[in-house]
Amino acid sequence: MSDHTLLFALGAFLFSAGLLIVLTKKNAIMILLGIELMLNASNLNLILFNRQNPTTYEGQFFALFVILVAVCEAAVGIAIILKAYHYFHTSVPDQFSDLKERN
Amino acid sequence: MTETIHSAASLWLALSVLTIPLFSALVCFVISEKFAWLSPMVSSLLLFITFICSAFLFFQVGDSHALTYSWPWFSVNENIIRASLLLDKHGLIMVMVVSLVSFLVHLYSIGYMAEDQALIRYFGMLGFFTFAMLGLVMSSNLLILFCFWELVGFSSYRLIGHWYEKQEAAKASTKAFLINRVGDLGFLIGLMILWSWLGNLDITYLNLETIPTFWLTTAGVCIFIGVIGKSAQFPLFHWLPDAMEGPTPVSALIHAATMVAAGVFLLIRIESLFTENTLVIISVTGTITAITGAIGALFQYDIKKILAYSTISQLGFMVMAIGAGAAQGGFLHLLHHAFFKAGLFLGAGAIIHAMHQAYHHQEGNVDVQDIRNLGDLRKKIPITFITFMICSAALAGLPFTSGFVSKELILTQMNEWSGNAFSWKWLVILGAWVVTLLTPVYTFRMVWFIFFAKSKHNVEMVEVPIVMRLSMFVISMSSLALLITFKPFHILTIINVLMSLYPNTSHLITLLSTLILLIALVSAFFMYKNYELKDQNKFLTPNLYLDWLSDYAFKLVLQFAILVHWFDRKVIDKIINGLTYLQVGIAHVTGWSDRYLVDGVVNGMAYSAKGIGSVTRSLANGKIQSYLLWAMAGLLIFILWILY
Amino acid sequence: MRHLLSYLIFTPLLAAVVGLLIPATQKNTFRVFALLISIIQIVIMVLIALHYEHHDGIQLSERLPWISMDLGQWGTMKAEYFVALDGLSFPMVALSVAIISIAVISSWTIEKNQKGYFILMLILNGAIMGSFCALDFLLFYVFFEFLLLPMYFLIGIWGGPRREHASIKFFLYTLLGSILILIVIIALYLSFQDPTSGKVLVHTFNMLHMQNPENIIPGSILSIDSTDLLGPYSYRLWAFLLLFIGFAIKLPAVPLHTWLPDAHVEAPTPISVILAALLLKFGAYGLLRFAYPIFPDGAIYFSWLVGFVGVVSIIYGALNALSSKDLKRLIAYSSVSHMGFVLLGLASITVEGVTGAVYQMFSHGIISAMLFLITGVLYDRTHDRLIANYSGLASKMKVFTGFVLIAFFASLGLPGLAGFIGEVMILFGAFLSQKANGLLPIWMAIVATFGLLLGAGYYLWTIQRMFYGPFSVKIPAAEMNDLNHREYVMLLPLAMAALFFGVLPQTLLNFINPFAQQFVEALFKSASFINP
Amino acid sequence: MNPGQLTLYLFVFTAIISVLVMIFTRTVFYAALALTVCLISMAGIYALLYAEFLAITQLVIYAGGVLVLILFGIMLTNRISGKPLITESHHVIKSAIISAGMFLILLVTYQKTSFDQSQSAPAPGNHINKIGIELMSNYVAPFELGGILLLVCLIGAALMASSFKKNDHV
Repeated sequence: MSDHTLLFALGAFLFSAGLLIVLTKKNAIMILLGIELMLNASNLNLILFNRQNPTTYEGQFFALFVILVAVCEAAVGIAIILKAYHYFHTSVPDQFSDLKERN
Repeated sequence: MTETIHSAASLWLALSVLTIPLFSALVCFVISEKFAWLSPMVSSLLLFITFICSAFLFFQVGDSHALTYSWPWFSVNENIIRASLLLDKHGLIMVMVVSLVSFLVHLYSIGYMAEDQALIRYFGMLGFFTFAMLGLVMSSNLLILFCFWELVGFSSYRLIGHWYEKQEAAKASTKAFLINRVGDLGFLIGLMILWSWLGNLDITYLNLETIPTFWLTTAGVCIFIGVIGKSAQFPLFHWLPDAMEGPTPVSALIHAATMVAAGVFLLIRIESLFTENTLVIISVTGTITAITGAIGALFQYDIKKILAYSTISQLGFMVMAIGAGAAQGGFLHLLHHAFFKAGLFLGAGAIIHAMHQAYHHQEGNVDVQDIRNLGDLRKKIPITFITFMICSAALAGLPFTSGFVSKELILTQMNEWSGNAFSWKWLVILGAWVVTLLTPVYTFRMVWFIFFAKSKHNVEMVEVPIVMRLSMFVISMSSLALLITFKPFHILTIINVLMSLYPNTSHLITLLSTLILLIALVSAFFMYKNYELKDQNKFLTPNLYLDWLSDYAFKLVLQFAILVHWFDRKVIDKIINGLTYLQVGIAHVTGWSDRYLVDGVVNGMAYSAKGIGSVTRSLANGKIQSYLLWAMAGLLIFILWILY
Repeated sequence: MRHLLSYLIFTPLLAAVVGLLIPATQKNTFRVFALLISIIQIVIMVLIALHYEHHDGIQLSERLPWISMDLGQWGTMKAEYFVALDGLSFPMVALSVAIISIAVISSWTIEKNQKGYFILMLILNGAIMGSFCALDFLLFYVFFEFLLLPMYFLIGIWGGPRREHASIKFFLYTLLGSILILIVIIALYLSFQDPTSGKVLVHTFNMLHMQNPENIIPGSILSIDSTDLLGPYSYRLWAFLLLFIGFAIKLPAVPLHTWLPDAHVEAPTPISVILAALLLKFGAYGLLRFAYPIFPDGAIYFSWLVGFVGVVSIIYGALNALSSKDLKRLIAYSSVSHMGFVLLGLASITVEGVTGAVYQMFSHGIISAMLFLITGVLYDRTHDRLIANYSGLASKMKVFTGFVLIAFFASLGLPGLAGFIGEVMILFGAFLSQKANGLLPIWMAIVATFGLLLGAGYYLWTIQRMFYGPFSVKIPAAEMNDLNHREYVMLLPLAMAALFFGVLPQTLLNFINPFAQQFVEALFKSASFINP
Repeated sequence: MNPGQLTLYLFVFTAIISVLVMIFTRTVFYAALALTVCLISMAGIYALLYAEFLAITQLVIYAGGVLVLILFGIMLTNRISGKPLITESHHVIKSAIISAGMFLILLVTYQKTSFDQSQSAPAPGNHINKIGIELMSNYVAPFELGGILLLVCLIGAALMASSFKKNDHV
């Protein structure tokens, strides 16, 4: 198994793990963490793809912008979670809608 | 020049014959409730005019060649369907019979229905029926004929259900229409075959050489299925006894004289269409019907039911005659039967009416149609008795009545048809003889128990109103062979034409049939002289089996329908919902991001919860992550599908 | 006079904008306003009828550039505002004008939020006219989607107790159909060019160009000589299938019909009327206008399937109607059955079948409108639609029973009423098909005739149960009065029309015949161009 | 096995372990810390793959900025109870199946894709330098757009998080 294959496998593993976290964890912050993990897995892939054509930096740039967007997403996500927490006194999204019914 | 005037005049006459009954129906429907009492008079008068017109038309056209008139009705694929009138000998005689019987029934109904609440509807539908029946008889395009064919069925449906508040009447009317519809489907399929091969449905222009024999036979059989339905042939006759729930004059007009005879008339009209094989089917069906009907009539107790079975038997006899090459005899019998059977029904109606009047003041509920409750009426209502006797004699085929003449003719022609060598045809002939034997027996039984046997109930009775007596008288007179066969009246065209239908009958057959008649009457006399009528023997009612069969079929269809409905609600709906599930899932993913990112939590929650509604909540239990889960599952499947 | 069609389409849309300006407190103004617009439309329709000539081409056409976008190396995208009438759309537009007027009269009793209701009705009105007139596929699609939205709200807000369920279901189903159609529209867009544009590649949505297979761009996804297969079929056949499924949902054909009974049962009466009389026609209209002419090869290849779906719909719908306990559901299923006839006639691709299909679309519009108005009359009195709760209505409501008889018998195909002509021609066409072009087997026509028998069965049984027998209504405090004047005014014109088009079919066939002949001829011509 | 490879394996191992911790821990705080570890080891992997600029960005922005932000978030949502924030799991089995399916699909796809292995050795040199030039020339438009996006996010997040008092109607 070459290093490349190993790293691809790592990317796949990270992505699946992120997906698992997003799907299973009830807390919104955990979901956010899972999303970050998935984004990172894709970054790893992008960099690996870039190695196929090392004279340009397309993959790296792509990864860079992914990081950029991820940062924005994290910031806004946390803001929303805080807001929601303030409103519902919980950070578990399933309970948001349940509370809504009562209003 | 004279020819043109001649045909123009007959065109106008034909059109007025056709439209006056329709006009009568319109008048009845338009007239206000306040003047409802006018409608019987007006429509009877209009029908009388119709009869006069048809008589004029008959004399105008007379024995000359057939006239046709046509107008384009609609066109499709460059084939024009033409609404066309065909005025030929058979048709014109039929027109006369229909308008005469219809007029007499109208007249009779003035008395019979005097106390009815829905006179307008009754006379309106009678007028409409007459229009449809005349249209059926005169039209020469099979599609138009089919239209009128269905329309007479419709008016029959309405008239059977005239007293729709009685459940039996309501059921009987539905049954009659549905069973007729079964036959009509056959007719329609026959028309489809003809259309696909010929592109034309006009009887006078059918070019039968272009159509293969197989399809011609199939088309003939299919159209004959229509006749089976309408003319109450085996196995679709069980609607007719039930149809007796309608008012008696209606039974006389529709279910004895005209509508049920329309099938027989159609067979004569499209005789050229029938191949050898079709004729076999026709004659065998006719024989079975004739015998079954006669047996059925032997064991009934309701006057109208006896007459209904007798009608079935007689119609079967005619159909058998046509199938067995005795088309002329069949047609003649059709005409005679129209009169004597209508006369019998009117007589039965008069008995019922008179009994009703008599029991009106008495306690208790007696079924006045049951022959066990009748008896000894000959002195109480003598005029009814006489007319009823004449018509019964014609039905039984006594000499010097019209029934005798046509029966002889049929038997003679069938004898020629069967040939000398033994074949299946002999069975048909045997059937014909059995029917000629059975008919006098059940006729005698009916007459005996109504007019001669000892009555259980002793009531004062009065003769029915004059209008009823008048129409009964006229109609029974026309059943006397003297009027038809009396030579001195030869000068009249009508007799000329009718005479042309009578070829010489064989003396041997006349002798034989008279002998059989005598045997039948004598044996019936001794059989019924001291006979006590007991409870009805249900097993000898052919209706029972067919009713059972058709009820069973209906229940089967209904159960199947319920099953299908269940399937529809539980399976198809669910599957289709499942198919849209993916769509819903995707919608929820967007809804999820919508809730989190776009709308903001506070306002977004309220909106999307409202918008998505209760159903979707139950569909996907409200958990965002489960939507996501299913969406991912869908995505995985999609990827797998795309990749491999 | 040249812009009659535009007047017809945009009068109600403009009126909707004007209606927004009227304050919502002016309650009864809106219905008078909507009725006024309908009357104006009737006048325009009469003018159109006077200008219409009976031939097989399009007429009263208006063409304006709408979208024209230069996409560089991908050519130019061009969509037009192209409206016109031909023998297919004329009857449909006339029917729409009449039915919408009657629906407005039927809406007279609406109390809840009149402003919203009538403005949505006006939008619906304009969108229906637009989609029947449009000859540009994109324009049709836009109008058609535009039409679903007011429908969704009209069911969802003014409907019965389970209205949300019904409206969501309606919307999702028809949306699914629309997506399938949209996919094909994109593929068509990529594959057709405007022949008038010379050397420049101009992608077009124009129906007249799309009907001609010579305008297919060689090598494109739907090109004739493409041998690419996706699964068992080529892309062209798939495109036809997608269109067929998309329009079959709207038709609706079994097994994609389940939205219809729910939507009908919950919708208010006027909306049921529009839904049954007009919206269902878009399924058949779409097949006749788009699917068949653009993909004649698919039409011929899948004719067996289309015919089979038609026959199954006929029998299946009728059986479901037979076992329905709810009157409105019964009528909804009978619509499935009757639209199955349209499908069968279409599948036969004979002149008889196509003529019959168009005629059936028209007559079903009249008859189903009448049937739903009839259930509305009962529902107004008792708020109950269960058949078992009524008995002997004939003795209390005489005039009403008369109309019921006309509607029921017209629907079960009694000659002399409008339903008969269409069904008979469809059956003739379906039967003829095997001999004429070998597409449909004979048994289909024969099985379809049983639909007529079942139709008679469920209608007569309903009459027997509801109208015959001794009078009793199992709903307390229900006054069973006979028709009032408003109901009379709604039902009478429809009954007259049912009678008129049953007795004098040629008045309508003058429009349909040239279309049907040209349709079948052109279809086989371009089919032979595609598969020489 | 040269030292470079050994380091790589070490980073990979750390990443996997930390992700497993993320999956199995119930405390959100630990999960966040594990993610930090994971991201740092990823940064190491980036560096070994000759993407030094990205590695640094990863360290600074992710491990530094984002994780701190998230930790703040955890603490803020936790301030009332004071107990550690515990998260529950649901749909475990279904999700595990789907994730495993995704993993397998990705693996199989990699396996089937033929990568060109010949050019995998990049030219030595100052990559950061070149990236800077590229960023200011070819990629300037996305770069600027990214800046605007960040600004918008910053303002939006600040607004959203700071308006507690005004909307306080619970």
